[in-house]
Amino acid sequence: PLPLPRSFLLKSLEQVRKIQAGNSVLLEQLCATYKLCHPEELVLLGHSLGIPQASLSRCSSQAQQLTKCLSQLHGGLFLYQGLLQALAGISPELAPTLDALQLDVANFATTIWQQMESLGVAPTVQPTQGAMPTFTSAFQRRAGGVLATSHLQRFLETAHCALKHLVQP
Amino acid sequence: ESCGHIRLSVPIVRLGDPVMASCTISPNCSKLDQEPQILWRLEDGPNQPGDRQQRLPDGTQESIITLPRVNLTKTFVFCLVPWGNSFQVLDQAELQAGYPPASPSNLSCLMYLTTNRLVCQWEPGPETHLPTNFTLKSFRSRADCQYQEDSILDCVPEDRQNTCSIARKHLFLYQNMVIWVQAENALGISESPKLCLEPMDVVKLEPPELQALDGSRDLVPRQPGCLWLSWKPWEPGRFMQQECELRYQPQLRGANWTLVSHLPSSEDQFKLCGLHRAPVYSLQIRCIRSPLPGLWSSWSPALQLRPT
Amino acid sequence: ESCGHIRLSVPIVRLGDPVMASCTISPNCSKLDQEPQILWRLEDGPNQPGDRQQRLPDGTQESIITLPRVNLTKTFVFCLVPWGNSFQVLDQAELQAGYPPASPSNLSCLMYLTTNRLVCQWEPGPETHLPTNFTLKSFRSRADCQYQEDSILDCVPEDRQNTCSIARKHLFLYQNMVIWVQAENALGISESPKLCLEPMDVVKLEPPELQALDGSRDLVPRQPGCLWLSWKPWEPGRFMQQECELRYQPQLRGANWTLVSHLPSSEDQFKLCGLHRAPVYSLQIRCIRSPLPGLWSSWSPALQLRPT
Repeated sequence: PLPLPRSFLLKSLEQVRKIQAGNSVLLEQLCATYKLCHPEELVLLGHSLGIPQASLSRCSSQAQQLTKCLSQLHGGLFLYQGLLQALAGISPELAPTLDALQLDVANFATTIWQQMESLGVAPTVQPTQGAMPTFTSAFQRRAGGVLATSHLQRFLETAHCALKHLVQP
Repeated sequence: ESCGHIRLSVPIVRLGDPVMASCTISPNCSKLDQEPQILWRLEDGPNQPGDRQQRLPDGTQESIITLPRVNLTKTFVFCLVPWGNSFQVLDQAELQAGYPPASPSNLSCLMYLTTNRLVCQWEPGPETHLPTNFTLKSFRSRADCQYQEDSILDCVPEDRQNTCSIARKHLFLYQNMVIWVQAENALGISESPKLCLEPMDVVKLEPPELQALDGSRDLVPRQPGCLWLSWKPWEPGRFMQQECELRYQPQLRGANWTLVSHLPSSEDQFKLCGLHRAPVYSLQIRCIRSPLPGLWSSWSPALQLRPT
Repeated sequence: ESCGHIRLSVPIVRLGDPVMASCTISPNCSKLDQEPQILWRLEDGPNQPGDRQQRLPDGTQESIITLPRVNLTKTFVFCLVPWGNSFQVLDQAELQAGYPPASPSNLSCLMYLTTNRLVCQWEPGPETHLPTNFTLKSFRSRADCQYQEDSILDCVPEDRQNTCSIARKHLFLYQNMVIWVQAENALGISESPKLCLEPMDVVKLEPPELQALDGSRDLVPRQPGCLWLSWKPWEPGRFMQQECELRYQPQLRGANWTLVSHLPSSEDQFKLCGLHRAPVYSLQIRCIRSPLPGLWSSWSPALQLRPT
């Protein structure tokens, strides 16, 4: 398989942990500030708002095709970066956490993209952001925030396993 | 299309007052079964049904609930429907409660000659639990504040400060102005009583510096039981004619102050006699703008002296 | 119409360099007699004639003076003419002198996880006596800083500070960047050597908090000459894989530190044995990002413990 440099894998693992830390702080703040503590109660709203979820099917350890896994990882990060941007203006208290998280996700997406470029497996054209959900009320933006961050948490757990697997095959 | 929508009879209510909320579910909310039971939740309390639920002519389901007494300053109100063996939140509204602002009180202002600013402070009154904006308002006036001339720029205090300072360029130092504080929040507006003042009449005057004349250099005749003093007015206030008073007291338990009034604001050689020789005396001076109206300065730091 | 006008060959000059000045008096300067003797004065020095004075074709009188060595950082140059039994100043020019900036040195940067800012500091070099602007410049780069990608916003330090901090939104934490300081004044520009760094490789890491395990709650077997410790990584840096080292020393004159290396960054129960029972021991811990590159944290505050 493709030779992934150890420093890339270690940096990626560190970035996953950094984003997970920021993400759980945001989840805690959404719960504490708005009493929105149960993402499972917002599934219906999520469908009507069209909150997307990113898949990492190609990164599960059995069927690991590295190039497709990297591409899915980048695509997912790129999606969540856009989603977190759409949540901007959620509230002044949460803005610092949200901004830092969005920058960390963007930086991690760049790390992956640059590695794909170094391996010569990066698509020639950078992906463009798809349509993002629009929020017509403060509640929808907060609920969207809870859903996006809980989806991102699951996405990161899968990514962490995949990268862990790559570091110690 | 969002399925549920909460409407509050009023988003901000007086603490203890009732409030009514309605949650409507549009008929074209595809994922729900036809007439779902609409439930309510306050903060992280239990899910409870509304007072009554009805089907509106257009097929909309509406549940109404009345909260008899709102006793939290901030309450999240959720509208939910059963969903499998759990619930789905359709909408959330934020109910705020507090009090209209009481009239701000004890408004007082001082003019600072060093910063050239008129600084006013006040007491905001009891906590309203709501975002309340305080504004120091003023206008220039003539003939002891009966008529309003041009108003002066509103002074908005820094965050949560109960003080505001008006810059020199907005002030007419020797003309009356009417000044008051306005407090406003979602439940009402209130005003402090109005002050009528001339900035130069409320100057924060600093006392002169009291100095002992050096008796040794026989500049001054040595007389038993006497002290020689000098003082000069505080530099920034020098242009103001002032009158001063001196107080002195032997450092003995239970001793009283003796007061010497109507002294000039500048004195090169002032003889104070009739003092007992033994004890050390504490002396202080303070001044007031005079004959024009003004405020007493604080007492100067005490000078400790032993009479000759 | 202004009678006299001074021109300097250069308004800002290197200390010790010469400068030439000319003062011209226009013919239609009515109040003066025809060919007045033009005089010069530096600061509050004597009035002195120029090196030479001549009448230009258009009737203008011009006096030229050369100052061989400017040795004041600021010199006022006056052009005067005799006037009755005194003199009249016709024009004044300000001559500044100093040095071009030396290259700023000792540039170093630290990434602060709490404020999410990259803070750099440098030494400005000797005093230039002239207004000198320092700017922290940087651009993103790949493959150990060989190529320049998009440049990052210039960071302009607060007044006269030799430090500047770049906000998180301008940083790519896991990508190389080239960073240097530029100094500029009227006499020249200079640059510090360039640094090539990745912000996350220069994180200012704080040490863990070292705690003694409470031996009494027989949570840990009591063994003579042993100590039980626990530590947790500094919260903001928890996501970084770290390696730590512990040092301990009996509080005896001349005692040396003993070092225990390659410890994990989190430890619930760490047994340290082989200690003498009598004295109190000082223990400290520090960590470094590992295996990825990083900087050692400072040593934690010392823990004083007496072995069981």
